Amino acid sequence: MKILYFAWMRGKTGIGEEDVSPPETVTDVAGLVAWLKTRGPGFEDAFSDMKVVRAAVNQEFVELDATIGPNDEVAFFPPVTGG
Amino acid sequence: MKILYFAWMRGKTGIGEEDVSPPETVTDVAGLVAWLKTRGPGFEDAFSDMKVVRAAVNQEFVELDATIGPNDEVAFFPPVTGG
Amino acid sequence: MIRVQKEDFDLATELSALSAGNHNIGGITSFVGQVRDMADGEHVGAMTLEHYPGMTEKMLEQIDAEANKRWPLEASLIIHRYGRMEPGEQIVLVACASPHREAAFEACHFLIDWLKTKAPFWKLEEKDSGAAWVDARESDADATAKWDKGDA
Amino acid sequence: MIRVQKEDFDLATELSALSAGNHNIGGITSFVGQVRDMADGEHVGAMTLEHYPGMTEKMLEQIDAEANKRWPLEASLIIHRYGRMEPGEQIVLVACASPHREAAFEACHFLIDWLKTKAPFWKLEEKDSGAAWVDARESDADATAKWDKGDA
Repeated sequence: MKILYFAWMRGKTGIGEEDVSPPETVTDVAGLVAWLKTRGPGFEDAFSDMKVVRAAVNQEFVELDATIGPNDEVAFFPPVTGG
Repeated sequence: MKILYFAWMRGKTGIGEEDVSPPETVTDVAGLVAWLKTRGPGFEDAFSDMKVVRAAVNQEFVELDATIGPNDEVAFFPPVTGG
Repeated sequence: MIRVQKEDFDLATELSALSAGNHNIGGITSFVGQVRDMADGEHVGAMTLEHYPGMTEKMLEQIDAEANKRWPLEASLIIHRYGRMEPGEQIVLVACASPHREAAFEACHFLIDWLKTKAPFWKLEEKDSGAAWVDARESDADATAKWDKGDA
Repeated sequence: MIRVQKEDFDLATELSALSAGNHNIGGITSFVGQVRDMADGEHVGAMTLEHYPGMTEKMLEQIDAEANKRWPLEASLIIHRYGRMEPGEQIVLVACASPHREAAFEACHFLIDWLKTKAPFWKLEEKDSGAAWVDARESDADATAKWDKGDA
Protein backbone atom coordinates (compact mmCIF):
# COMPACT_ATOMS: atom_id res chain seq x y z
CA MET A 1 0.00 0.00 0.00
CA LYS A 2 1.38 3.37 -1.05
CA ILE A 3 1.02 6.23 1.42
CA LEU A 4 1.54 9.92 0.57
CA TYR A 5 1.82 12.90 2.94
CA PHE A 6 1.50 16.54 1.91
CA ALA A 7 2.16 19.98 3.40
CA TRP A 8 2.63 19.91 7.19
CA MET A 9 1.65 16.21 7.32
CA ARG A 10 4.87 15.55 5.41
CA GLY A 11 6.74 17.82 7.80
CA LYS A 12 5.45 16.01 10.89
CA THR A 13 5.87 12.46 9.61
CA GLY A 14 9.21 13.32 8.06
CA ILE A 15 8.36 11.53 4.82
CA GLY A 16 6.49 12.34 1.63
CA GLU A 17 5.86 8.86 0.36
CA GLU A 18 6.24 5.30 1.64
CA ASP A 19 5.16 1.74 0.94
CA VAL A 20 3.61 0.00 3.92
CA SER A 21 2.08 -3.37 4.67
CA PRO A 22 -0.39 -2.88 7.49
CA PRO A 23 -1.85 -5.96 9.24
CA GLU A 24 -4.90 -7.60 7.66
CA THR A 25 -7.10 -6.13 10.38
CA VAL A 26 -6.66 -2.73 8.74
CA THR A 27 -9.53 -2.52 6.24
CA ASP A 28 -10.47 1.16 6.18
CA VAL A 29 -8.82 4.58 6.39
CA ALA A 30 -9.59 4.99 10.10
CA GLY A 31 -7.92 1.66 10.81
CA LEU A 32 -4.91 2.70 8.76
CA VAL A 33 -4.61 5.96 10.68
CA ALA A 34 -4.77 4.09 14.01
CA TRP A 35 -2.02 1.75 12.84
CA LEU A 36 0.17 4.53 11.38
CA LYS A 37 0.01 6.39 14.72
CA THR A 38 1.73 3.44 16.43
CA ARG A 39 4.81 3.94 14.27
CA GLY A 40 6.34 6.84 16.19
CA PRO A 41 5.78 10.27 17.75
CA GLY A 42 5.92 12.07 14.39
CA PHE A 43 2.99 10.00 13.11
CA GLU A 44 1.18 10.31 16.45
CA ASP A 45 1.54 14.09 16.13
CA ALA A 46 0.54 14.27 12.45
CA PHE A 47 -2.72 12.43 13.13
CA SER A 48 -3.42 13.95 16.55
CA ASP A 49 -6.26 16.18 15.31
CA MET A 50 -8.25 14.44 12.59
CA LYS A 51 -10.42 17.53 12.11
CA VAL A 52 -7.57 19.05 10.11
CA VAL A 53 -6.63 15.90 8.20
CA ARG A 54 -8.13 15.01 4.83
CA ALA A 55 -7.71 11.68 3.05
CA ALA A 56 -7.79 10.51 -0.55
CA VAL A 57 -7.83 6.94 -1.85
CA ASN A 58 -6.61 6.49 -5.41
CA GLN A 59 -6.73 10.26 -5.83
CA GLU A 60 -10.35 10.75 -4.81
CA PHE A 61 -11.41 12.43 -1.56
CA VAL A 62 -12.81 9.92 0.94
CA GLU A 63 -14.21 9.79 4.46
CA LEU A 64 -12.48 7.83 7.22
CA ASP A 65 -14.77 4.83 6.77
CA ALA A 66 -13.62 4.24 3.18
CA THR A 67 -12.36 0.69 2.64
CA ILE A 68 -8.80 0.18 1.46
CA GLY A 69 -6.75 -2.71 0.10
CA PRO A 70 -3.08 -3.56 -0.50
CA ASN A 71 -2.94 -2.03 -3.98
CA ASP A 72 -4.45 1.31 -3.05
CA GLU A 73 -2.73 4.70 -2.99
CA VAL A 74 -3.73 6.53 0.19
CA ALA A 75 -2.88 10.20 0.73
CA PHE A 76 -3.13 12.35 3.86
CA PHE A 77 -3.06 16.13 3.86
CA PRO A 78 -4.50 19.24 5.50
CA PRO A 79 -7.51 21.03 3.98
CA VAL A 80 -6.44 22.44 0.64
CA THR A 81 -5.42 26.09 0.19
CA GLY A 82 -4.83 26.58 -3.53
CA GLY A 83 -6.36 29.00 -5.97
CA MET B 1 -32.34 74.43 -26.74
CA LYS B 2 -30.21 71.66 -28.23
CA ILE B 3 -31.99 68.41 -29.11
CA LEU B 4 -30.23 65.14 -29.93
CA TYR B 5 -31.71 61.96 -31.41
CA PHE B 6 -30.01 58.56 -31.39
CA ALA B 7 -30.45 55.14 -33.02
CA TRP B 8 -33.86 54.70 -34.69
CA MET B 9 -35.08 58.02 -33.21
CA ARG B 10 -32.54 59.67 -35.51
CA GLY B 11 -33.75 57.50 -38.37
CA LYS B 12 -37.39 58.46 -37.86
CA THR B 13 -36.87 62.18 -37.29
CA GLY B 14 -34.27 62.32 -40.04
CA ILE B 15 -31.90 64.41 -37.92
CA GLY B 16 -29.27 63.72 -35.29
CA GLU B 17 -29.05 67.15 -33.73
CA GLU B 18 -30.93 70.43 -33.93
CA ASP B 19 -31.38 73.73 -32.13
CA VAL B 20 -34.98 74.60 -31.38
CA SER B 21 -36.88 77.37 -29.67
CA PRO B 22 -40.09 75.89 -28.34
CA PRO B 23 -42.83 78.24 -27.05
CA GLU B 24 -42.58 79.39 -23.43
CA THR B 25 -45.41 77.04 -22.48
CA VAL B 26 -42.97 74.14 -22.90
CA THR B 27 -41.43 73.72 -19.46
CA ASP B 28 -40.83 69.99 -19.14
CA VAL B 29 -39.77 67.02 -21.28
CA ALA B 30 -43.35 65.85 -21.82
CA GLY B 31 -44.30 69.30 -23.09
CA LEU B 32 -41.29 69.32 -25.40
CA VAL B 33 -42.29 65.93 -26.82
CA ALA B 34 -45.84 67.14 -27.45
CA TRP B 35 -44.48 70.20 -29.26
CA LEU B 36 -41.89 68.23 -31.28
CA LYS B 37 -44.65 65.87 -32.50
CA THR B 38 -46.41 68.79 -34.18
CA ARG B 39 -43.41 69.36 -36.44
CA GLY B 40 -44.15 66.57 -38.95
CA PRO B 41 -44.98 62.91 -39.48
CA GLY B 42 -41.40 61.75 -38.80
CA PHE B 43 -41.50 63.32 -35.34
CA GLU B 44 -45.04 62.07 -34.78
CA ASP B 45 -43.81 58.55 -35.60
CA ALA B 46 -40.61 58.78 -33.50
CA PHE B 47 -42.57 59.73 -30.39
CA SER B 48 -45.63 57.53 -31.07
CA ASP B 49 -44.77 54.97 -28.37
CA MET B 50 -43.21 56.68 -25.38
CA LYS B 51 -42.68 53.29 -23.67
CA VAL B 52 -39.65 52.78 -25.92
CA VAL B 53 -38.31 56.33 -25.70
CA ARG B 54 -35.79 57.41 -23.09
CA ALA B 55 -34.74 60.98 -22.37
CA ALA B 56 -31.68 62.68 -20.95
CA VAL B 57 -31.27 66.32 -19.93
CA ASN B 58 -27.73 67.62 -19.84
CA GLN B 59 -26.51 64.03 -20.19
CA GLU B 60 -28.39 62.60 -17.22
CA PHE B 61 -31.35 60.21 -17.54
CA VAL B 62 -34.63 61.91 -16.64
CA GLU B 63 -38.34 61.14 -16.47
CA LEU B 64 -40.85 62.95 -18.65
CA ASP B 65 -41.76 65.42 -15.90
CA ALA B 66 -38.21 66.82 -15.72
CA THR B 67 -38.15 70.59 -16.15
CA ILE B 68 -36.16 72.08 -19.02
CA GLY B 69 -34.94 75.51 -20.04
CA PRO B 70 -33.55 77.25 -23.14
CA ASN B 71 -29.92 76.37 -22.37
CA ASP B 72 -30.45 72.68 -21.79
CA GLU B 73 -29.26 69.79 -23.94
CA VAL B 74 -32.10 67.29 -24.33
CA ALA B 75 -31.56 63.87 -25.90
CA PHE B 76 -34.07 61.25 -27.01
CA PHE B 77 -33.20 57.63 -27.70
CA PRO B 78 -34.44 54.05 -27.36
CA PRO B 79 -33.47 51.91 -24.34
CA VAL B 80 -29.72 51.34 -24.50
CA THR B 81 -28.22 48.12 -25.87
CA GLY B 82 -24.47 48.38 -25.33
CA GLY B 83 -22.08 46.11 -23.49
CA MET C 1 -10.72 54.20 -14.96
CA ILE C 2 -12.89 54.39 -18.06
CA ARG C 3 -12.19 54.69 -21.77
CA VAL C 4 -14.42 55.04 -24.81
CA GLN C 5 -12.66 54.31 -28.07
CA LYS C 6 -13.01 53.13 -31.65
CA GLU C 7 -9.83 51.03 -31.55
CA ASP C 8 -9.54 47.46 -30.32
CA PHE C 9 -7.78 46.80 -27.00
CA ASP C 10 -5.29 44.23 -25.75
CA LEU C 11 -6.52 42.48 -22.65
CA ALA C 12 -3.12 41.52 -21.21
CA THR C 13 -1.75 45.04 -21.68
CA GLU C 14 -4.78 46.57 -19.99
CA LEU C 15 -4.79 44.16 -17.04
CA SER C 16 -1.04 44.44 -16.55
CA ALA C 17 -1.34 48.21 -16.36
CA LEU C 18 -4.27 47.83 -13.97
CA SER C 19 -2.38 45.77 -11.43
CA ALA C 20 1.19 46.92 -12.07
CA GLY C 21 3.23 46.96 -8.89
CA ASN C 22 0.22 46.63 -6.59
CA HIS C 23 0.96 43.61 -4.42
CA ASN C 24 -2.19 44.01 -2.39
CA ILE C 25 -4.20 42.62 -5.30
CA GLY C 26 -5.23 39.02 -4.71
CA GLY C 27 -7.55 38.62 -7.66
CA ILE C 28 -8.59 40.26 -10.90
CA THR C 29 -11.90 39.42 -12.50
CA SER C 30 -12.50 40.54 -16.04
CA PHE C 31 -15.26 40.26 -18.59
CA VAL C 32 -14.87 40.74 -22.32
CA GLY C 33 -17.97 41.01 -24.46
CA GLN C 34 -17.61 40.21 -28.13
CA VAL C 35 -19.65 40.26 -31.32
CA ARG C 36 -21.61 37.09 -32.05
CA ASP C 37 -22.41 36.03 -35.58
CA MET C 38 -26.00 35.07 -34.73
CA ALA C 39 -28.95 37.00 -33.30
CA ASP C 40 -32.48 35.64 -32.97
CA GLY C 41 -31.58 32.79 -35.28
CA GLU C 42 -30.31 35.06 -38.03
CA HIS C 43 -26.78 35.52 -39.30
CA VAL C 44 -25.08 38.78 -38.29
CA GLY C 45 -22.38 39.98 -40.67
CA ALA C 46 -21.31 42.93 -38.55
CA MET C 47 -22.67 45.50 -36.16
CA THR C 48 -22.22 49.18 -35.49
CA LEU C 49 -22.23 50.66 -32.02
CA GLU C 50 -23.52 54.20 -31.82
CA HIS C 51 -23.13 56.18 -28.61
CA TYR C 52 -23.78 59.58 -27.08
CA PRO C 53 -20.36 61.23 -26.76
CA GLY C 54 -20.14 63.11 -23.49
CA MET C 55 -22.97 61.30 -21.75
CA THR C 56 -21.25 57.95 -22.34
CA GLU C 57 -18.13 59.04 -20.48
CA LYS C 58 -20.24 60.63 -17.74
CA MET C 59 -22.31 57.48 -17.18
CA LEU C 60 -19.31 55.15 -17.26
CA GLU C 61 -17.57 57.36 -14.69
CA GLN C 62 -20.65 57.16 -12.47
CA ILE C 63 -20.90 53.37 -12.79
CA ASP C 64 -17.20 52.96 -12.07
CA ALA C 65 -17.43 55.25 -9.03
CA GLU C 66 -20.44 53.31 -7.73
CA ALA C 67 -18.54 50.00 -7.94
CA ASN C 68 -15.62 51.51 -6.05
CA LYS C 69 -18.03 52.82 -3.40
CA ARG C 70 -19.66 49.43 -2.91
CA TRP C 71 -16.61 47.14 -2.96
CA PRO C 72 -13.02 47.43 -1.69
CA LEU C 73 -11.27 47.61 -5.05
CA GLU C 74 -7.62 48.31 -5.68
CA ALA C 75 -8.33 49.13 -9.32
CA SER C 76 -11.10 48.99 -11.89
CA LEU C 77 -11.39 49.52 -15.62
CA ILE C 78 -14.10 49.93 -18.22
CA ILE C 79 -13.23 50.11 -21.90
CA HIS C 80 -16.11 50.36 -24.35
CA ARG C 81 -15.68 50.56 -28.10
CA TYR C 82 -17.94 52.20 -30.66
CA GLY C 83 -18.11 51.98 -34.45
CA ARG C 84 -18.35 49.00 -36.77
CA MET C 85 -17.24 45.56 -35.57
CA GLU C 86 -17.32 42.08 -37.05
CA PRO C 87 -18.11 38.76 -35.34
CA GLY C 88 -15.36 37.73 -32.94
CA GLU C 89 -14.27 41.32 -32.28
CA GLN C 90 -14.09 42.63 -28.73
CA ILE C 91 -16.74 45.21 -27.77
CA VAL C 92 -16.24 45.87 -24.09
CA LEU C 93 -13.88 45.09 -21.22
CA VAL C 94 -14.68 45.46 -17.54
CA ALA C 95 -12.16 44.45 -14.90
CA CYS C 96 -11.89 44.73 -11.12
CA ALA C 97 -8.89 44.04 -8.91
CA SER C 98 -9.28 43.49 -5.19
CA PRO C 99 -7.47 41.89 -2.28
CA HIS C 100 -10.26 39.28 -2.25
CA ARG C 101 -11.91 37.35 -5.04
CA GLU C 102 -15.54 37.82 -3.94
CA ALA C 103 -15.27 41.59 -4.23
CA ALA C 104 -13.50 41.30 -7.58
CA PHE C 105 -16.23 39.01 -8.93
CA GLU C 106 -19.19 40.93 -7.63
CA ALA C 107 -17.91 44.36 -8.65
CA CYS C 108 -17.05 43.14 -12.15
CA HIS C 109 -20.46 41.54 -12.57
CA PHE C 110 -22.08 44.72 -11.27
CA LEU C 111 -20.15 46.90 -13.76
CA ILE C 112 -21.30 44.99 -16.82
CA ASP C 113 -24.88 44.64 -15.56
CA TRP C 114 -25.20 48.36 -14.88
CA LEU C 115 -23.43 49.35 -18.04
CA LYS C 116 -25.89 47.28 -20.08
CA THR C 117 -28.82 49.49 -19.07
CA LYS C 118 -27.17 52.78 -18.09
CA ALA C 119 -24.52 53.52 -20.71
CA PRO C 120 -25.90 55.21 -23.85
CA PHE C 121 -24.88 52.76 -26.56
CA TRP C 122 -27.06 51.31 -29.31
CA LYS C 123 -26.34 48.35 -31.54
CA LEU C 124 -27.26 48.26 -35.21
CA GLU C 125 -26.92 44.73 -36.57
CA GLU C 126 -26.30 43.91 -40.23
CA LYS C 127 -28.46 40.85 -40.82
CA ASP C 128 -29.30 39.00 -44.01
CA SER C 129 -32.73 40.63 -43.83
CA GLY C 130 -31.19 44.10 -43.51
CA ALA C 131 -29.85 46.43 -40.84
CA ALA C 132 -31.84 46.44 -37.60
CA TRP C 133 -31.50 48.20 -34.27
CA VAL C 134 -31.21 45.72 -31.42
CA ASP C 135 -34.10 45.76 -28.94
CA ALA C 136 -33.29 46.16 -25.26
CA ARG C 137 -33.77 42.93 -23.35
CA GLU C 138 -35.97 42.52 -20.32
CA SER C 139 -33.29 40.29 -18.78
CA ASP C 140 -30.80 43.18 -18.83
CA ALA C 141 -33.18 45.35 -16.81
CA ASP C 142 -33.63 42.48 -14.37
CA ALA C 143 -29.87 42.03 -14.10
CA THR C 144 -29.47 45.73 -13.28
CA ALA C 145 -32.31 45.64 -10.77
CA LYS C 146 -30.73 42.83 -8.79
CA TRP C 147 -27.97 45.24 -7.70
CA ASP C 148 -30.50 47.80 -6.38
CA LYS C 149 -30.12 48.48 -2.72
CA GLY C 150 -32.76 51.13 -2.31
CA ASP C 151 -30.11 53.84 -2.53
CA ALA C 152 -29.30 53.54 -6.19
CA MET D 1 -9.30 22.40 -20.63
CA ILE D 2 -7.00 22.24 -17.65
CA ARG D 3 -3.26 22.69 -17.15
CA VAL D 4 -0.99 22.36 -14.13
CA GLN D 5 2.39 23.98 -14.62
CA LYS D 6 5.36 25.61 -12.94
CA GLU D 7 5.70 28.32 -15.60
CA ASP D 8 3.86 31.62 -15.70
CA PHE D 9 1.11 32.12 -18.29
CA ASP D 10 0.08 34.94 -20.59
CA LEU D 11 -3.57 35.85 -20.17
CA ALA D 12 -4.16 37.31 -23.62
CA THR D 13 -2.54 34.32 -25.32
CA GLU D 14 -4.64 31.89 -23.31
CA LEU D 15 -7.92 33.71 -23.85
CA SER D 16 -7.26 34.21 -27.55
CA ALA D 17 -6.68 30.49 -27.93
CA LEU D 18 -9.81 29.80 -25.93
CA SER D 19 -12.13 31.80 -28.17
CA ALA D 20 -10.26 31.59 -31.48
CA GLY D 21 -12.64 31.47 -34.40
CA ASN D 22 -15.71 30.77 -32.29
CA HIS D 23 -18.20 33.47 -33.19
CA ASN D 24 -20.90 32.05 -30.97
CA ILE D 25 -19.05 33.42 -27.93
CA GLY D 26 -20.70 36.55 -26.58
CA GLY D 27 -18.69 36.90 -23.40
CA ILE D 28 -15.59 35.63 -21.65
CA THR D 29 -15.23 35.95 -17.90
CA SER D 30 -11.84 35.31 -16.39
CA PHE D 31 -10.31 35.39 -12.95
CA VAL D 32 -6.60 35.62 -12.19
CA GLY D 33 -5.41 34.99 -8.66
CA GLN D 34 -2.07 36.44 -7.69
CA VAL D 35 0.33 36.45 -4.76
CA ARG D 36 -0.25 39.17 -2.19
CA ASP D 37 2.59 40.57 -0.12
CA MET D 38 0.59 40.54 3.12
CA ALA D 39 -1.16 37.80 5.08
CA ASP D 40 -2.77 38.25 8.48
CA GLY D 41 -0.99 41.57 8.86
CA GLU D 42 2.43 40.12 8.19
CA HIS D 43 4.71 40.68 5.21
CA VAL D 44 4.98 37.76 2.80
CA GLY D 45 8.23 37.59 0.85
CA ALA D 46 7.20 34.67 -1.32
CA MET D 47 5.16 31.51 -1.24
CA THR D 48 5.47 27.97 -2.49
CA LEU D 49 2.54 25.99 -3.83
CA GLU D 50 2.79 22.27 -3.27
CA HIS D 51 0.35 19.93 -4.99
CA TYR D 52 -0.52 16.25 -5.42
CA PRO D 53 0.52 15.38 -8.99
CA GLY D 54 -2.04 13.11 -10.56
CA MET D 55 -4.86 13.91 -8.18
CA THR D 56 -4.57 17.62 -9.05
CA GLU D 57 -5.20 16.98 -12.73
CA LYS D 58 -7.98 14.54 -11.91
CA MET D 59 -9.79 17.01 -9.64
CA LEU D 60 -9.39 19.94 -12.03
CA GLU D 61 -10.80 17.79 -14.85
CA GLN D 62 -13.79 16.95 -12.65
CA ILE D 63 -14.39 20.57 -11.70
CA ASP D 64 -14.11 21.68 -15.32
CA ALA D 65 -16.51 18.93 -16.45
CA GLU D 66 -19.00 19.92 -13.75
CA ALA D 67 -18.99 23.55 -14.91
CA ASN D 68 -19.61 22.46 -18.48
CA LYS D 69 -22.46 20.25 -17.31
CA ARG D 70 -24.13 23.07 -15.38
CA TRP D 71 -23.73 25.94 -17.84
CA PRO D 72 -23.86 26.25 -21.63
CA LEU D 73 -20.19 27.02 -22.22
CA GLU D 74 -18.41 27.28 -25.54
CA ALA D 75 -15.02 26.91 -23.85
CA SER D 76 -13.44 26.83 -20.42
CA LEU D 77 -9.94 26.87 -19.04
CA ILE D 78 -8.19 26.28 -15.73
CA ILE D 79 -4.46 26.91 -15.39
CA HIS D 80 -2.94 26.41 -11.94
CA ARG D 81 0.74 26.92 -11.18
CA TYR D 82 2.84 25.22 -8.52
CA GLY D 83 6.28 26.00 -7.10
CA ARG D 84 7.72 29.20 -5.64
CA MET D 85 6.16 32.58 -6.51
CA GLU D 86 6.74 36.14 -5.39
CA PRO D 87 4.19 38.88 -4.68
CA GLY D 88 2.49 40.09 -7.84
CA GLU D 89 2.98 36.79 -9.65
CA GLN D 90 0.00 35.00 -11.16
CA ILE D 91 -1.06 31.77 -9.44
CA VAL D 92 -4.20 30.65 -11.19
CA LEU D 93 -6.38 31.46 -14.17
CA VAL D 94 -9.96 30.34 -14.68
CA ALA D 95 -11.94 31.44 -17.71
CA CYS D 96 -15.32 30.63 -19.22
CA ALA D 97 -16.69 31.60 -22.62
CA SER D 98 -20.39 31.43 -23.36
CA PRO D 99 -22.97 32.90 -25.73
CA HIS D 100 -24.37 34.77 -22.69
CA ARG D 101 -22.67 36.73 -19.96
CA GLU D 102 -24.60 35.30 -17.00
CA ALA D 103 -23.42 31.78 -17.78
CA ALA D 104 -19.84 32.98 -18.30
CA PHE D 105 -19.87 34.80 -14.95
CA GLU D 106 -21.50 32.08 -12.90
CA ALA D 107 -19.42 29.25 -14.35
CA CYS D 108 -16.18 31.18 -13.82
CA HIS D 109 -17.10 32.01 -10.24
CA PHE D 110 -18.06 28.37 -9.66
CA LEU D 111 -14.73 27.13 -11.03
CA ILE D 112 -12.62 29.21 -8.66
CA ASP D 113 -14.88 28.54 -5.66
CA TRP D 114 -14.81 24.78 -6.18
CA LEU D 115 -11.12 24.72 -6.99
CA LYS D 116 -10.37 26.49 -3.68
CA THR D 117 -11.64 23.54 -1.64
CA LYS D 118 -11.37 20.59 -4.04
CA ALA D 119 -8.01 20.88 -5.80
CA PRO D 120 -5.09 19.47 -3.78
CA PHE D 121 -2.83 22.50 -3.47
CA TRP D 122 -1.18 23.83 -0.31
CA LYS D 123 0.44 27.21 0.22
CA LEU D 124 3.59 27.68 2.27
CA GLU D 125 4.17 31.36 2.98
CA GLU D 126 7.57 32.88 3.70
CA LYS D 127 6.82 35.42 6.40
CA ASP D 128 9.15 37.52 8.50
CA SER D 129 8.39 35.17 11.40
CA GLY D 130 9.30 32.14 9.29
CA ALA D 131 7.70 29.75 6.81
CA ALA D 132 4.12 28.78 7.61
CA TRP D 133 1.49 26.63 5.91
CA VAL D 134 -1.64 28.62 5.18
CA ASP D 135 -4.75 27.53 7.06
CA ALA D 136 -7.87 26.72 5.09
CA ARG D 137 -10.51 29.43 5.42
CA GLU D 138 -14.07 28.84 6.54
CA SER D 139 -15.21 31.34 3.92
CA ASP D 140 -13.83 29.13 1.15
CA ALA D 141 -15.89 26.18 2.37
CA ASP D 142 -18.94 28.45 2.47
CA ALA D 143 -18.23 29.66 -1.05
CA THR D 144 -18.06 26.09 -2.29
CA ALA D 145 -21.23 25.10 -0.43
CA LYS D 146 -23.27 27.85 -2.08
CA TRP D 147 -22.98 25.96 -5.39
CA ASP D 148 -24.37 22.74 -3.89
CA LYS D 149 -27.55 21.62 -5.52
CA GLY D 150 -28.08 18.41 -3.61
CA ASP D 151 -26.59 16.44 -6.48
CA ALA D 152 -22.98 17.49 -6.03
